[in-house]
Parts: sequence; C-alpha cells; structure tokens
Amino acid sequence: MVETVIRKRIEILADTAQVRRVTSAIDSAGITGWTILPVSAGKGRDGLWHEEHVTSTDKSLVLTVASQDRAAALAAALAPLLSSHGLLLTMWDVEVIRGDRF
Amino acid sequence: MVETVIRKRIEILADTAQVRRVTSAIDSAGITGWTILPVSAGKGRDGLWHEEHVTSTDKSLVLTVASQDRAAALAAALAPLLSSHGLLLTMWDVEVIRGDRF
Amino acid sequence: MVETVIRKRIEILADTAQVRRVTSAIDSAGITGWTILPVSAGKGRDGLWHEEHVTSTDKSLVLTVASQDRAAALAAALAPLLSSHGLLLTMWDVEVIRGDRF
Amino acid sequence: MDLSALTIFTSPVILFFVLGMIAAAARSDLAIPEPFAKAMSIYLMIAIGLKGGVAVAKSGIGIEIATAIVAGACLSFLIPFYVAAILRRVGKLEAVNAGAVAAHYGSVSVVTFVTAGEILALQAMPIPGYMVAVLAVMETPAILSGLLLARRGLSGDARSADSGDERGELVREVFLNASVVLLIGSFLIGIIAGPGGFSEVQPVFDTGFKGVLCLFLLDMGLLAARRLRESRSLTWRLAFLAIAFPLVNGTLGTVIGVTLGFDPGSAAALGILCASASYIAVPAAMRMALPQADPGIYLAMSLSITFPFNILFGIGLIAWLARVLTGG
Amino acid sequence: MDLSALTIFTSPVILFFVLGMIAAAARSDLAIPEPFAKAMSIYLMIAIGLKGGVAVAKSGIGIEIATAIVAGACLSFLIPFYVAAILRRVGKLEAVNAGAVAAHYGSVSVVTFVTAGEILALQAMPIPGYMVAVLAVMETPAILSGLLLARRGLSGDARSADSGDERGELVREVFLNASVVLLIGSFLIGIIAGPGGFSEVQPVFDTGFKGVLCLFLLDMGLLAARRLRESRSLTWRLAFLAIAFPLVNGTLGTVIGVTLGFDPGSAAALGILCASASYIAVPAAMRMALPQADPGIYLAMSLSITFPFNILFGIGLIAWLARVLTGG
Amino acid sequence: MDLSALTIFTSPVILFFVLGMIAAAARSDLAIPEPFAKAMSIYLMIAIGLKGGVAVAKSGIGIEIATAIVAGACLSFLIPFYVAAILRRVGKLEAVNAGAVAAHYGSVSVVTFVTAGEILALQAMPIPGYMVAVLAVMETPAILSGLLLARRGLSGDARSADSGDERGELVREVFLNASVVLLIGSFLIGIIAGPGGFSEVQPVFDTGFKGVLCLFLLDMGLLAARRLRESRSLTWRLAFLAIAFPLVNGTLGTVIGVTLGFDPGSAAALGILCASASYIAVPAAMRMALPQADPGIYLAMSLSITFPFNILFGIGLIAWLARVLTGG
Ligand SMILES: Nc1ncnc2c1ncn2[C@@H]1O[C@H](COP(=O)(O)O)[C@@H](O)[C@H]1O
Ligand SMILES: Nc1ncnc2c1ncn2[C@@H]1O[C@H](COP(=O)(O)O)[C@@H](O)[C@H]1O
Ligand SMILES: Nc1ncnc2c1ncn2[C@@H]1O[C@H](COP(=O)(O)O)[C@@H](O)[C@H]1O
Ligand code: NA
Ligand code: NA
Ligand code: NA
Repeated sequence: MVETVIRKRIEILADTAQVRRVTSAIDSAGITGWTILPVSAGKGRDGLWHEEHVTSTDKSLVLTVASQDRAAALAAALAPLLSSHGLLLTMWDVEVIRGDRF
Repeated sequence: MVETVIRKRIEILADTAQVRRVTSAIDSAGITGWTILPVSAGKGRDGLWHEEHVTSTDKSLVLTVASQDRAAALAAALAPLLSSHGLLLTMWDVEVIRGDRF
Repeated sequence: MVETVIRKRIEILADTAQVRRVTSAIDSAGITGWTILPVSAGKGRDGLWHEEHVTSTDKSLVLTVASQDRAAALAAALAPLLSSHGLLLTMWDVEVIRGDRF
Repeated sequence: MDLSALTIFTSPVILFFVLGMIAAAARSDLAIPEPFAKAMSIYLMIAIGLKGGVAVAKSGIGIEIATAIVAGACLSFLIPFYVAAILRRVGKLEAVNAGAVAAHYGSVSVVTFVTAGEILALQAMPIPGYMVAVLAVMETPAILSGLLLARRGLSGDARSADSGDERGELVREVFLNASVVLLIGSFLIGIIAGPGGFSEVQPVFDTGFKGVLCLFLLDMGLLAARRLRESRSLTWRLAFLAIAFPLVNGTLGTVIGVTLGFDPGSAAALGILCASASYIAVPAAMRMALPQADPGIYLAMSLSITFPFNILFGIGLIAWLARVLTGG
Repeated sequence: MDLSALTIFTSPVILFFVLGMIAAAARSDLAIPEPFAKAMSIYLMIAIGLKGGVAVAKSGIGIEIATAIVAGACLSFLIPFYVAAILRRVGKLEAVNAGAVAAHYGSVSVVTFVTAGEILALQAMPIPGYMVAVLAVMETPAILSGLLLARRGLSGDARSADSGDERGELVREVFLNASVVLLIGSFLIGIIAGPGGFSEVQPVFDTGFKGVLCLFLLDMGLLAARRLRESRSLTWRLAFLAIAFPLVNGTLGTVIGVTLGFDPGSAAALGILCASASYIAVPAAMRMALPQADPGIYLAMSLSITFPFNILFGIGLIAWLARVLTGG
Repeated sequence: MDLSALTIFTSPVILFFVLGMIAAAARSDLAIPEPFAKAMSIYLMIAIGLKGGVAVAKSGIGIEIATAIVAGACLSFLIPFYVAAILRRVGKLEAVNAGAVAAHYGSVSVVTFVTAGEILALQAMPIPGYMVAVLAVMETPAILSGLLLARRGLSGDARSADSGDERGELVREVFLNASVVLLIGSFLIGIIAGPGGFSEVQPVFDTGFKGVLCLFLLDMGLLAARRLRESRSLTWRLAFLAIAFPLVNGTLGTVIGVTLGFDPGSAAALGILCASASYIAVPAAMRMALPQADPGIYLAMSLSITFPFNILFGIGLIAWLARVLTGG
C-alpha cells in the first residue's frame, strides 16, 4: 500500500477574466500550485451562459490542493468576492501521495 | 474562519447531445444551477471514444451542487437513464460558503 | 431513494503526451474505464505553463472510478512516476449508482 | 474509365485522404484540431450550398429540379426500410441499431457528393447546381424512417418517456439540424445574391474550395482509419454490408436517374447520393433522438468503410455506370 | 436610397447575418466553433488595420486625420456621460450597470464599421483608410468614462480593494486590450509595409475579407439571437434605448463630421462609429475591471439589439443622412 | 546586405512577429486561439511539403538532392553531441536536460526555414524545392542522438522501465511524429500530383501562404516573449548559448554546403537548417520519451531566444555568408 495523506481540494469557478485574481489569492495563501480547467456553459441565478470568446463570455475552473490551514486561509480570502464576483467555491478532503508537496 | 456548510456535489458524464436532458432534470429537481465542462476522450464498456465534433462524438461533464434532498431527487430521476443513455454519475459531500445559495 | 455504493474516484493530472501511460496503468489495474478532461493552464514547482498545442505544452486530467482495491493498486502503480513525470494524483470516496459497473 | 480513374489517384484531394488513412493506420500522432475540423465542415456545406444556389440563379428552375427532388426524397425515405431488414437478417443487428444504421444509408454524405463533384468535373460530367437542393432534401427523410424502424426495438417505457419538450427538440434536431440549415440557407442565399453578389465572396467559397477539401479529407482519413482500428463492434458481416449497400444503392439511384431522363452528371450524382452514407447529420440526430443505439456500429460502417470505399472506388464506378447507361 | 438599400439585402454578408439570426431563433443546433470564431475576429481586426495603414501610406497623413482622431476620441469619452444618465433615469439601471452599458455605447463595434465599409463602397461613398485610426482611437476613452461612472455605484470597500498589482492589470486591459493592440499594430504595419509589402499578403487579408466576414456575421447572428432568446435582464425600456442610442449617436456623429467638413464617406463613418456599440473590446474590459456589472444587460443591448439594428437599418440611414447633409 | 536587410524589417511577416513579441512583453491579453494556431502549423507544413514536391516534380531528382539529404541527416545526428557537451560544461546542465536541449539544436525549425524562404526569395537566392526533403530528413536523427545522450543521465530503473509497448510508441513518436508525416506526406503528394494537380489547390497552399505565415508568426512572437517573461529556468549562460549555437551551426552548415558545391540558396538553406532549433517536432517527442527533462529550459532556449534571433538576424547573416562564400 502506498502511503497517502489527507489534503483539501478546492475548486473555484470564476469568470476567466477574474482567474488571475483567484490565482493571486492562492499564491498569497502560500499554496504551491493550481490548475485551470476550461468550462463550456452554465446556469445560475444570473441565468444561462455559453462560452463565447468573442464577447469574453467564458468561465474557468481553478483547482488547487492544499493543507487544511492554507485551504481555510484561501477560503477566507475569497469569501468577500463570492457574491460580487460570481464565484462558486467547493472544497473537500482528498487523499494524496507525497503530501509534503502541498 | 469562514463558515461552511455541507452540500452534495454531483457530476454526470453524458453525451453532449444528451446534456439538455440532464440539465432539465437538474432544473426539475429545483436545483439552482449547473456548470458544464468539456471532455476529450474516454473508455468504457462500449470501448474507446475521442472527441470528434464532425461526427457528434463528444461528451460533457455536468457539475451541480445541491442540498442532500435535491441531490437525492436528481439521482432518482436520472437512475433509469444511466444504462440506456450511457451516463456516469458520481456524488460526494463538499463544503461550500454561503450554502443558502444551493 | 436510489441505492448507491461507495467507490474511489481518482484524478490524475499528466502531460497529454503521458496520458497513454496513465490509461495503460488504469487498464492494467483492471478498472473498467476512464475519462479525460482538457486542462488549460497551471502552476507548480516547475513554474507556470499555458496550453500550447504547437509546442506540445499541454496537460490532461484523467478521471477514473474504481473499487477501493483497484484504486489502491492503481495508486501503487503510479506512485513511482509521480515526481519524475510530474503527475498530480488525488483520490476520494464517491457514491455511485449501479456500482457493479466499476 | 482507365484514364479518368488514374486522374482520381493523382488528385491532391484523394491523395490527402489516403495520407490520413495511412497515418492513422501507422498510429502516427497526427491530428487536426477538433474545432478547426468542425469549422471546415461548416465551410464546405456553405460553399456547396452557395455554388448550387448561384448555379440555379443562373440556369433558372425547371421541371427536372422538381423531379430530382421528389425522387431523392422518396429514395431517402424508402432505402432505410430494405437496409434495416437486411441489417437484421444478414447483419444480425437488433432493431435499434438496425434502424440507426439504416438512417445513415438512406441519408447522404455531403463530402462524398463534393468529392464526386470534383471527380466528375475532371471527367466532363459536371453535376448541375440544382443537385445541391436534392442533396439537402435527402438528408432528412431517412432520419424519420430510421427512427420509425428503431423505435420498434425500444421498450414501451422508453418510447413513451419523451415529454412534449423532448419531442419538440427531436423535431428541431431532425428538420433544423445544422447540416440542413447550412445547406438550404446558403443555397437560398446563393439564389438571392446571384452571380453578382457571389463574386465578392468567390475567393473564399469557390477559389479556396479544393484546398480546404484536401485538409478536410486528410482529417476524415485519419478519423476513418482510427475508428476502424479501435472498433470493437464491427463484424465481418457488417463490413461486407457496408460495401454492398453503396454498390446496390448507387446502382439503384443511377438507374432511376437515367430512367427519369437525367443527364449523365445528374444521374451519377443521384447514384452517388444514394450510395453515400451520412456521417455528419445523421449521427448528430441519433445522438439526440436514439442514444440507445451504438455509434461504434453506425460510424464504423458509414465513416470507416462506406466513405473510403465511395471516395476511392464507388464514385468512379457510378460515373462509369452513368456514362454507359446514357450511352456517353 | 431605395436601390442601394435593396443592394444591402442581397449582399451575402447581410444575408448570412440574417441566416444566423433565423437559425438561432428557430433553435437550430447550428454553432460555429468558439476558437474559430475568435480567430475570425482577430483576422478581421488585422485585415482592417492593415488596409487602413496601407491606405494612409498611399495618401499621406493630412490635417483631416488629426481632426477626425480628436473628434472621435472626444465623442467616445463624452457619449457615456449622457448615455449613463438616461440609462439610470429611463432605463432604471443602478450606477454600476449604467456605467458598464454606457462604456459600450461610447466605444465602437469593429464589425459594424467593417460592414459599413462594404455597404458604403457599394454606394460610392468609400470610407477613407485613415478612419481605421479613428476606429482604434475610439475603443478606449469610453471604457475610462464608463468605469468612472460605474465606480460611483461601488461601495468604498470595492473601490479601494484594488491592490497596485490589480491597478496595473486594469490599465493594461484598458490600453493594451487585444482589439486595440491588433488594430493599432496592424495599422502601423500597414503604414511601414506600404502597398508593396501588403501585396504579398493581400490574398489573405484583402481578397478573402468578404468571405470571412460572411462566416463571422453568420456567427454573430447566431450569438445575438440566442442571447436575446435566453435573456432575463432585458426590459422593454432597455430594448427601446438600444435602438434610440444608435439613432441619436449616429446623427450626432454624422452632423459633427459634416460640420468639420468631412467628405460624405468620412462623415458617415464617424456617424456609424458613434452609433455602434462595442461587443468585443468593452465586454473584455468590463469582465476584468467591473465584474459586478451584469453581462446579461450590456451584451443583450449592444450585441442583440443595437448591432442587428445597425447592420440592417442604421448603416443605411446614416449613409442617407450623410449624403443629404453633404448635398450628395 | 544593407538594402536587403532593410527589406526584412518592412516585410509584414517579420513585422507581425515583432508585434507579437511587443504585445506579450507589454502583457497585453492578446492571444491566438490554440486550435487555430495548431491548424496553422499543420497548414504551413503541408504547404511547404507540397511546394517542395511540385518543384521536384518539375526539376527532376538529381545527385545534389542525395548529397544534400545525406549531409543534412549527418549534421542533424552529429550536432547534438557537441552541443550537449557544451551545455553540460558551459551551460551547467545535467545529462537529461543537456540531451533534450541538444536534440532541439540538431533538429530544425520549419517556420525558420519557411521565413528564410521568403527572405531569400526577396534577395534573389531562392531555396530549391528539394531542400524541403532535407528539412524533413533533418527532423529525426537529432531526436535519436538527444535521447541517447539523455538516457545516460537516467537511473538504470528509468531506462529499463520501458515496456515493449512503450518502446513501440517511442519509435512511432520519433519516426511518425506529426511533423515528419505531414512534411514527407505532402512532399510525396506534391511529386505525384505535379504542377497540374497542384494548380487546383494553389490558391490555398501557395497564394494564401504569406498571409497565414503572418498570423502564425504573430502567435509565435506572443508565445516566445511570454515564455521568456515567465521563465524561471533560463540562466544567462544558457541564453548566451542559445545565440552562440545558431551562429556556429549556421556557419558550419553554410560552409559545408558551399564545400559540397551547392548554389548560394541551397548553401544558405543548409546553414539555416543547422542554425535553427526545433520547437514543434522535438518538444512533442521529448514530452513522450523524456518526461524527466524540463520544457522550461528547452523551449525557452529554442523558441524564446534562438527562434527570434534567427528570424531577425540569423537568416540575414547566413544569407550574407553564403553570398560571400560563393562569390555572389
Ligand atoms: N497544489 C496544487 N494544486 C493544484 N494543481 C497543482 C498543484 N501543484 C501542482 N499542480 C499542477 O501540477 C503541475 C505540475 O506540478 P509540478 O510538478 O509541481 O510543477 C502544475 O503545473 C499544476 O498544473
Ligand atoms: N448549484 C450550482 N451547481 C453548479 N454550478 C452552479 C450552481 N450555481 C451556479 N453555478 C455556476 O456558477 C455560475 C454563476 O452562478 P450565479 O452567480 O448564481 O449566476 C453559473 O453560471 C453556473 O455556471
Ligand atoms: N470507471 C470509469 N471511470 C471513469 N470514467 C468511466 C468509467 N467507466 C466509463 N467511463 C466513462 O463513461 C463512458 C461511457 O461508459 P460505458 O457506458 O461503460 O461505455 C466511457 O466512455 C468513459 O468516458
Ligand atoms: Na444514401
Ligand atoms: Na459608439
Ligand atoms: Na538545427
């Protein structure tokens, strides 16, 4: 059996134009890395949207794996932006191998 | 510490042509929103596939965050389609901020 | 209520050029399927990267759902590659419907 | 036929298709970016629609157009019935997959038509512009018959499960699918704009046509051969039928065309439309309306076998048949 | 105006736009791949920049260029102030959304300008090359005034939250956004390369221009109509304003152009620039600098109402006005 | 050299490259959509292959082709050995990264070759069509020597870990990578189709070539400068070597070309091939076969330093050297 440790995985959905703000917050929380996934459509309180690069109508999903402490710091840093900037944040526990990396 | 609450995150893999059926089921379950991610290839019992838009060979991942009740209702609504329509559904608990949104 | 069972969901971030190595490992572990998601940018110890297909600078996220045993076998098989091949592996428990498929 | 057949195999259009098939068979990592391939398919449909419309604007509409359209629509609707029966008996498919595959053979392949246009032009049998209307009209009826045939195989549950909403979506998918909208839309634009209006966009939609067709066929060669290599569901019986259908349907269409008094180019075109199997419009409709069918079967047959067969041999054979039958 | 107005409606460029709107209204699944649409918008900006630069390289720079640029910059900066006031009073928007929408109307739409270029050329009122510089210059000032207006609506917190880093990013987004860089960059390249250098790339950036414009307008028709169909935030008041603004601003721009002694083509072009509303550059800036604003409002107005209105009627009306006012 | 060097800096092709570099250095958000950039790279390889093949179809095959191919293959295979040694000693790289970087410098850059073709044509030193075959042949040997050199740096474990399956994949990646397949495939198609067959696709693959090259170089300028800005692994020593290698290898190639009796265009082309460093084919192979190497090093050197250096200065210098050495 490989040894695993528990870390938090946080995923933040944001306008692509706001992604740099999110990754700066991740960097500021002292987290080692992040990964961005494309997103193609969605629906929320503001209604439907479809990826349209011409009109800058596109969102991205920022994924980051961090220790509990840093994850909490990141969540606290982003909390004030959640409503005004239309972010969606979910987090949960995951097992990782070589947890010293995170 | 920001206060978080527990919600269900559900992810459903479906043919892109079937996504509207899935999002209708989400809407019918009274869930406030969903987000669609592109998918580029896969393998299952039906063999390998690669994203080919010309031949409509493409799948999408539908992600939704909901309360336990609504998540259960959605799972029940989609269960009959899982085999015939080749859907893949996974769900798990996540922490969210401002849980009243979901 | 639909009956659900617990399975492991494993996600592995890898260079797209290394994805076949990862999916071979999944196949070898006796897991029935996998799904690949595109990724558009990231940052780690090796610095920033952005998807550039011309220079083969692109990564993919491989997602697979498996029983605990097979998931452990897969993690063990991939563990030696994690550092040298720049893979990122996270896994967690999810509920699935019709768990006999996995 | 000898000389003109040779011309086929030195045409860049065909050679790029062969290059794609060889590259995929040899497992090269060559791949055309998906969005670009899709854009090329849209371009090809618009170009073919526009050119057909402009040709009709020049030639005017005659009775032969009406005849050809009616003949095409009937063939598209009827062919799936015999095809499905054979698929069940000879091909050992159940009703759902038999209906789905049959829809592909009743419908048409735009790219096969376009490639035939290039080849027939080399052989002095140009396809008249109005055949584009026939092409557009033949897309849809086969989808209807295919769905009718397939639904017999669905449980009562699955059949009645469709809500009104879903039925609306289904009707839209069948009658307003992207291929039909593009072909008919640009055909009408071609008629309205006429040769004068077309001349402004001619460099893109006419002069550039063959070059784009090369790139698109390179991609289709890649997709067709990769799918064949990775296919699990394709049996020898089905592979055999995927060659028999174009031969039979192509002969049928050509003979009907000649019987109706078409010129050699039109008769060959009708034959080629019957011989061809859809791999753009019909798969899109099936994914929506018949998710229970296995794309591994219908695409392996139509894209990986029938399409290359038609490009490399079918078009030439049908052209020869049309010439012989019209005494050309 | 009758004959030339008819010409508009038989131009493939316009017809493809209409096709896109009809297809989306009828809920067809037709869609242009995103990366390809984006690539076309980049192509159009480069082509228009290059052609403008080459024209200036030929004609030389005169005083009228300076006048036109100053007039354009002032109009772009000032228009948002009155527009925002009306949006708040008549349109019932709060400050943030009013400022965001106003920025769109002060700024310009490259594709409206380009389409106007095609239409005015048909009407023997060609737009001189230097107007491309005016186009480029009018992109940005409106963004600044829009942000000024919108920030009044933000809480003190949100206003002061920007770190120095973010302010740098904001300045870059406003002054170095992709549209501005492409337009000004290729305008300068056009001037440096001149007619000689341009001739090598002319087949792509000039001969192919109208064909690509057709494809792009097909997509814009699709996006505009789909957005209108799915819009939740658009009220009748806002829809009315989205037609009133281009009429008022277009008249304003044309009259100022005529007053400044511009030729009919330039006066009409200035009118059309004022009448047009941005849906590429300004939304990009707003997403970055004003995420609190609702894109459902500003895009529905600029892309789904003002843009089609201008393409189908506004350009024709302004051309007519410019002709009348200059006694043409 | 003065006049022709000036011509370089007024060519749109070069100016768009400079625009891209400036935009990225100034952190503009300008970006070319990924799938479209990839499609352009495929287009460029096909176009260059086709044109070379057609030229050979016209000129016939002579002994100089064989000489050039053998010379190119040897240079591609041998250059990495000395380059890797210097990278280890001067550049302070360990074996794995030294081998990976060396492979890039032994192999070639298609776009540098293509740009050189445009520039040399302006200077009346056209590159003969058969040099495309040399280009294609030089892609691969350097990958082999680079891997040989790099593997010395891997632990025994990593070296023997490859299963038979993986070795097969490696061989395919090296010999059937997309660049090689496209170049050789379309070169052969060009030979088979000949000038007659080529004429049908000439508007896309010849007339449109320079315009597409502009767009592609705009993107390469963006990627090169952004990568330089964000690079962490690039040291001053490595940056120095990334300029020294093209100078030394370019001189080497040109001198060998002249010694073998090549015409000035061919000698310059061989020099430019040696001077250029791959950033399409070799990175693809390294990602597959040598994931342990750091792309931050090899791409920063080849794409961000050597490529711009060659485009802006290297090609001009080598052209001048070839002219001087051949007494032109
Ligand atoms: N903590 C993290 N969270 C999410 N993604 C990460 C994290 N660390 C690394 N990555 C991703 O993994 C890639 C390789 O990481 P590394 O090997 O550390 O350079 C990065 O470029 C990121 O895309
Ligand atoms: N319950 C949800 N589950 C998944 N995604 C959601 C959910 N609610 C909102 N979203 C996503 O977040 C975006 C912004 O949401 P909103 O701020 O509510 O308009 C939406 O467009 C969706 O893409
Ligand atoms: N165990 C699995 N893990 C992840 N994805 C899977 C798994 N099984 C199937 N899939 C995905 O679901 C699709 C349909 O599966 P199937 O219905 O088994 O052919 C496959 O093509 C994969 O993309
Ligand atoms: Na058919
Ligand atoms: Na305006
Ligand atoms: Na080299």
